[in-house]
Amino acid sequence: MADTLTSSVPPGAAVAEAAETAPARATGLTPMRRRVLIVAVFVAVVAAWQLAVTALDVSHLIFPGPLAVVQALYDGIASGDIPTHLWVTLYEILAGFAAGALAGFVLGALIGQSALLEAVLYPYVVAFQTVPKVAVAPLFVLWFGFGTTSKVIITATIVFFPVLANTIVGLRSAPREQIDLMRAFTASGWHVFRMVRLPHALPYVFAGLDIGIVLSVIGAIVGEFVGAQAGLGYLILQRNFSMDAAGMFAILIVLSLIGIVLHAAVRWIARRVIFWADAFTDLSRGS
Amino acid sequence: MADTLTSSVPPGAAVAEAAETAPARATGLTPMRRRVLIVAVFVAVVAAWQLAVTALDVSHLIFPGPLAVVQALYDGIASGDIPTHLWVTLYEILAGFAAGALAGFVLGALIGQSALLEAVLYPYVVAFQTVPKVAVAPLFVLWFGFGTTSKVIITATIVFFPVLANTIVGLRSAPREQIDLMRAFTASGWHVFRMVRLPHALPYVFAGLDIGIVLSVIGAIVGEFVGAQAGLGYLILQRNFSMDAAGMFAILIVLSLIGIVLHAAVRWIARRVIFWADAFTDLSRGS
Amino acid sequence: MSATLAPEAPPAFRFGGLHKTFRSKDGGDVVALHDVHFSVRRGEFVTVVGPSGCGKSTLLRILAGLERASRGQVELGGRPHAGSSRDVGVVFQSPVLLPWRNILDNVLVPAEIQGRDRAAARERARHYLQLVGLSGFETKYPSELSGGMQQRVGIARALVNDPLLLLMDEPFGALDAMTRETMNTELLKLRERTGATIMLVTHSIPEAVFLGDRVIVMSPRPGRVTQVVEVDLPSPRTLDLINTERFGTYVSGIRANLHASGGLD
Amino acid sequence: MSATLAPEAPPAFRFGGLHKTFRSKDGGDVVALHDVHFSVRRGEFVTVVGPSGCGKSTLLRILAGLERASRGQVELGGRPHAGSSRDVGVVFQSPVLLPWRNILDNVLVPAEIQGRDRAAARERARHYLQLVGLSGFETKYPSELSGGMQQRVGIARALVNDPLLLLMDEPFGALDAMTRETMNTELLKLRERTGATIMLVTHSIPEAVFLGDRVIVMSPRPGRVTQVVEVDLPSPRTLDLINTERFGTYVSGIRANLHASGGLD
Amino acid sequence: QAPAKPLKPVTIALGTQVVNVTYPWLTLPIALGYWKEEGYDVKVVTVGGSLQGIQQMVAGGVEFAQVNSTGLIQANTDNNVAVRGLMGTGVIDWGIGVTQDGPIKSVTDLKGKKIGIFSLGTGGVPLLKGYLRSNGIDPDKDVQIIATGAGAPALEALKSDRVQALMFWGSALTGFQNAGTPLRVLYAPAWRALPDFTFATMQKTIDADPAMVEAISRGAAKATLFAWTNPDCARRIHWKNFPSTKPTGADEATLAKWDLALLNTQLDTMKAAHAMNGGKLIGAMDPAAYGRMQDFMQGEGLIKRTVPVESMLYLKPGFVEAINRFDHQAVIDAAKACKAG
Ligand SMILES: Nc1ncnc2c1ncn2[C@@H]1O[C@H](COP(=O)(O)OP(=O)(O)OP(=O)(O)O)[C@@H](O)[C@H]1O
Ligand SMILES: Nc1ncnc2c1ncn2[C@@H]1O[C@H](COP(=O)(O)OP(=O)(O)OP(=O)(O)O)[C@@H](O)[C@H]1O
Ligand SMILES: [Mg+2]
Ligand SMILES: [Mg+2]
Repeated sequence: MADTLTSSVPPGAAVAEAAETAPARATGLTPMRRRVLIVAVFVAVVAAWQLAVTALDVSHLIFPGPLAVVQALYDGIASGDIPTHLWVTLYEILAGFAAGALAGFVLGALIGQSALLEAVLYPYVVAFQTVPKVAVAPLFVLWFGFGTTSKVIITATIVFFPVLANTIVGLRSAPREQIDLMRAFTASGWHVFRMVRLPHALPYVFAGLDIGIVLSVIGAIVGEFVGAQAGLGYLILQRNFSMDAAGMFAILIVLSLIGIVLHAAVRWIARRVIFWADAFTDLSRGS
Repeated sequence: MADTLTSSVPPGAAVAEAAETAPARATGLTPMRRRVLIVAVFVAVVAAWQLAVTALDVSHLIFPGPLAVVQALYDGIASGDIPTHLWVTLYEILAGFAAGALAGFVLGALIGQSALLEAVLYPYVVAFQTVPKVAVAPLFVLWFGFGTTSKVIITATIVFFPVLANTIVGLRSAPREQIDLMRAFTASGWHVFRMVRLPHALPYVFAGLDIGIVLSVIGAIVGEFVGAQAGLGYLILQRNFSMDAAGMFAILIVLSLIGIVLHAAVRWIARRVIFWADAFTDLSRGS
Repeated sequence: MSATLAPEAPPAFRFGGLHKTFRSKDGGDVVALHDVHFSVRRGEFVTVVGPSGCGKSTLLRILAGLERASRGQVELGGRPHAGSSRDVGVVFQSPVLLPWRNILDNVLVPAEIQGRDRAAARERARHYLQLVGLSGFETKYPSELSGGMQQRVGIARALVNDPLLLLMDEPFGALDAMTRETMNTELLKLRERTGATIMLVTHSIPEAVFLGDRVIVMSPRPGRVTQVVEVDLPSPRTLDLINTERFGTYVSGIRANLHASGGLD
Repeated sequence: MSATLAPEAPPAFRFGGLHKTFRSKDGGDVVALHDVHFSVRRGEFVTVVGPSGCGKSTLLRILAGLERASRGQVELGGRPHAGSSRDVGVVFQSPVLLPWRNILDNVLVPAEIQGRDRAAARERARHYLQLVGLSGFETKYPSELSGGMQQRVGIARALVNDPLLLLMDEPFGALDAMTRETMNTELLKLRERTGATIMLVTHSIPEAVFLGDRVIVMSPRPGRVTQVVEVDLPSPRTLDLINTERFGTYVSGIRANLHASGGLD
Repeated sequence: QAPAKPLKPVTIALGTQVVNVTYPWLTLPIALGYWKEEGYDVKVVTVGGSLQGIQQMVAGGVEFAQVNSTGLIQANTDNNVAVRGLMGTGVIDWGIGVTQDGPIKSVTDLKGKKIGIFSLGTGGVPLLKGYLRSNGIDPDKDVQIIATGAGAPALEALKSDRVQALMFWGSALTGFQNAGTPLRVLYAPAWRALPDFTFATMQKTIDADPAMVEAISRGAAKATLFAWTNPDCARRIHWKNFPSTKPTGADEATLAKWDLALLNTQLDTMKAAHAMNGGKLIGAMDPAAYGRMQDFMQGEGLIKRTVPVESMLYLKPGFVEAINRFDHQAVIDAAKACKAG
């Protein structure tokens, strides 16, 4: 109206489509280039592995090259060995993760709500946690049998702690104003928990779950090292004894893939659950 | 002035002393009663342990009673066995924790700053992490020797991940307004990191360190299971071989104590570093 | 323990010799409130004015059960005040919305906490959102609202349970003149309808006079009540009152007390 | 690309056909700014008024480099605007202080970011803290300050680098009349001294007229500029101006444009 | 040919980490149905080590355990747990492997060297120490004993000269040689006269169900004879019935060769035990041999007290005869024919 300038942009064009699209900005790369880079890095890693094995002349007995491992992986899958044992281990991982995460969250929620419970209980939690699972695994086998149950429980005890520790800190990280808001409206402890503390704890809980899911892979394997008749951990022992390094690495690759997929799943869920915060997004704002 | 009421409180009395004292309110108990409760719970736990062993008639070979364990603990300390090995393990725990925490923090800070780095690197981190340490410990021993170095490195690899995962989520949890503030004043990525993202990440980092310190105890022990000539893990193996269950439990008690003390130390530091937030305080406000 | 001069009606709330001292992180003590006395009748509308940092919010927070007095008495409905009460609605100085709840759900927070009938609460929430001019924003999230819009959500939230005591801390601070005037009128209507007791902190003296049956004037460091002005203006009040001489007299009287020289507000 | 009618002096900044649309989480689009044109001369003091939610903050945030226009041009000092600039100081609508820094260190944030000389910056920080009436609070932490005090810290922070362009989003919203008037006067003095260009968003029409060389009046949904008022009042402006008829005419003209009936502010 | 009675479930704990072809007396009875014929449905589980096997028996999780003689003796002496040896199934077949063409020719050459061992918590350590000591080498000063774990890393440590010798049990040493590293194996002759692997149960199990103890032991004895008669057939039956325990990492023929070598090493040990214990009845145990073992352990400080050897072995007259009471010729014929292969 009082402007001395004219616009160089034709009026009336659609504006909605220009609404910011964050991802491209986030990385500074187009999705296509990004994918290319990821593949390039993968190729580089594999090449470096092959090169290291060749150049350093590492014995294939302990550190086989990628080709041998891929061959072993193929053989293991073709023979049905890996798939058979995979299901056992996957079940242990998922069941153990679920049980441990739930226990960690529930106990964490209790301790997070009460300083008294913390003073009284936390030392025992830490004590229980510092006991090496390998040392007490036989006890678990004793109590819960040779089947998958004992492995599920060993896994759960490992997953438990990161979820617990993060839940406690997370529940306490809620800002004072929001707690005050709840108190002003006569909220009970449960309301404060559900409406304020829990949402604030969620990024922590999911970070704990992320740590937990990775530990659960290790947990199931360690559980299988003691008294298992099936599972990938059992297969590792077997192949270690028969000095099949490539075969063992093939299983480690399978474990890694399980870990990567489960990790991605946790992040995927986190992103959807914690839609209001940026903690699990791909850094939608530059810095 | 226009008030129709008189005060029942004599004016002029000191008011400063009435400034709120949070701790008492936090637990709803006086510090004295709190201490009594902690001791009571401890006594109850030990009594329950003894009772369980007696009532269920568990073999001392599997699950020794507290008296036998305390006796073994005393013997172990008196004979100098436990102290000698304790120092070795403590060194491995602390050095491994320091190295792993530092590595996890630094890599976490890098990945936390860049979605691209995350897409490219995180899968390898997860892959590396899902490899059971027990399975590759012999490799570490081969590469880093039979001394404490390999155990320190094994410990570091275990501590690494919780710190990394929490650092990443923490760095991304900084509120948008504060990032905007920094951007409006032309802050570089480094400034945003140091002045805003890092302080927000600290509760996460310390939660990660808390998880890490507990894992480092396990890490050192697992490391000592393979290729060690000293340390509490070695002592566990030895006592395991000689079927000295009470002796083994005595070491587990020592490990638990190490864990509890180190955990308390992490929390103590956290409370001092993160003075502005409540995440690590003893819930100074009721709910 | 008791008043020497009994007020005509049992007071809605009463402060007696109230002191509040904050211990600061840098070691020093800050006296936020010093020897505050006054009582407020049921159904009364009191407004509080005073310079920034004089203890207005502290006073309100003590009444809301969010701070404890260092010394002195607080009574609510004739009984010693302990914690918060179901009949109190609070508007905070900053909006304090929950980012994971949409606007409607934010307004419903107090109703949910107090377990009120859901359908009826939603009805009221929509009503008050309309009142504050936010119809159509029910499903938006707080981060998608402007500062003033967020503040209005906070107002609707305080009203949703139809509280008997309404505590408002600069509720219209971020609002433009027009919206503010609408809000003022609506607030007076609400008081008329529900008979609620209202304490409203504002930094606008005209607003304080326009709304208040009494205006509490405070001075800073230490925060004290320096003047309590009974506003004797006809009711129901309408906006043309503002141009009357009596209104002007009240405003300039308070302004003088606050040592303000001119008047932009 | 370029202006068809060249302004007398190179503008401090310029909006050309600016549009801003937000995509909402509930799916709908919100048009915050629609076809906004105007340019501001160097050293000019523009004020922006308009109802809550009309896009004032969005406009300011675009200028601060915190939002991107959906369409149209933004020029700063004659060049297309890209990101933030060292010469800009910003006061946000909410204070946004860093809770782990004391007040002095909060004020020093921009100086630290831009690597200014430490001692000199501390000197200026103390000076501006005094200006906003917060001497003695240097070592307190943000949570220990009242709402108005926090807002004043934000003002001192925006000033600490002596910016050439000062963007202020309702900087005095939480301040009482007296403090506000002091601030207004200080702001005019500052402009006099430094020759800074200032854009100030306010919800007070008298404040907008008192401070502004021009008043930009906006209307909501979609946010458009409906009026640009050149304020031709003597300079330096003093508070007694407020009671003059010309001042009143400007105020009521703008008020009429905003369809406001009365005037509490 | 479904049995009239439902089969009684029995679990045997194997005091190792991994099942492979080297435990024919526990795996073949399952494959060949020996135990089923006797009315038992047997499961063999690995538990990691002897202690775990004994713990499982004590806790009632398993009925039998295959343990080392050290475990058996420790349980009976220091821990006062009534574990009973049922069958002797091996002598100490540990040895010190050094590279065949390397500088170490005899035990005295080990002075100043590093010796790798599976774990420091195994019976190999006291054996090694005693052997070194009797050859004038102070095991705590003149050598370094290092835990290397099993399998490839251990072998690699030897090949890369990080250790100069590997103290392992027989089949492990064979495994190293299978992997292409010819070894010279040093050992104390006295070791071969000490019992090691022993099939064991609890006294309470013997008291409760002597028939079962006899039947299970008999199945093991039959399988032992079968394996002795035709090792390669035993290997093939094992592979067929327990495919998941079949090694991987090379072609079929090589794997077969390797596994046969492992099995033969084990069979040699079993035969040595057989000879040591009288050479007539399979599974017989010579109290004198276990007495030597107990003395050795006491000498090494592994146990604080001794008990009469007879109390830790199940020596009831007629028992060992009973477990040998089966048609030997039929088993030999079946093995030769290798029907099940
Ligand atoms: N991040 C966002 N996402 C979606 N909508 C937004 C966002 N930010 C602002 N808006 C919308 O844009 C419009 C203008 O907002 P803006 O904050 O600019 O208003 P304002 O003029 O500053 O109002 P006030 O005076 O209340 O601060 C509003 O309708 C608001 O709902
Ligand atoms: N938590 C706290 N710790 C220390 N000091 C505090 C705290 N809260 C408030 N104060 C101090 O108490 C005094 C009164 O604060 P209060 O918030 O009540 O002021 P106010 O009248 O509401 O001011 P404004 O109009 O700026 O909101 C201030 O000097 C402030 O610094
Ligand atoms: Mg206030
Ligand atoms: Mg705004």
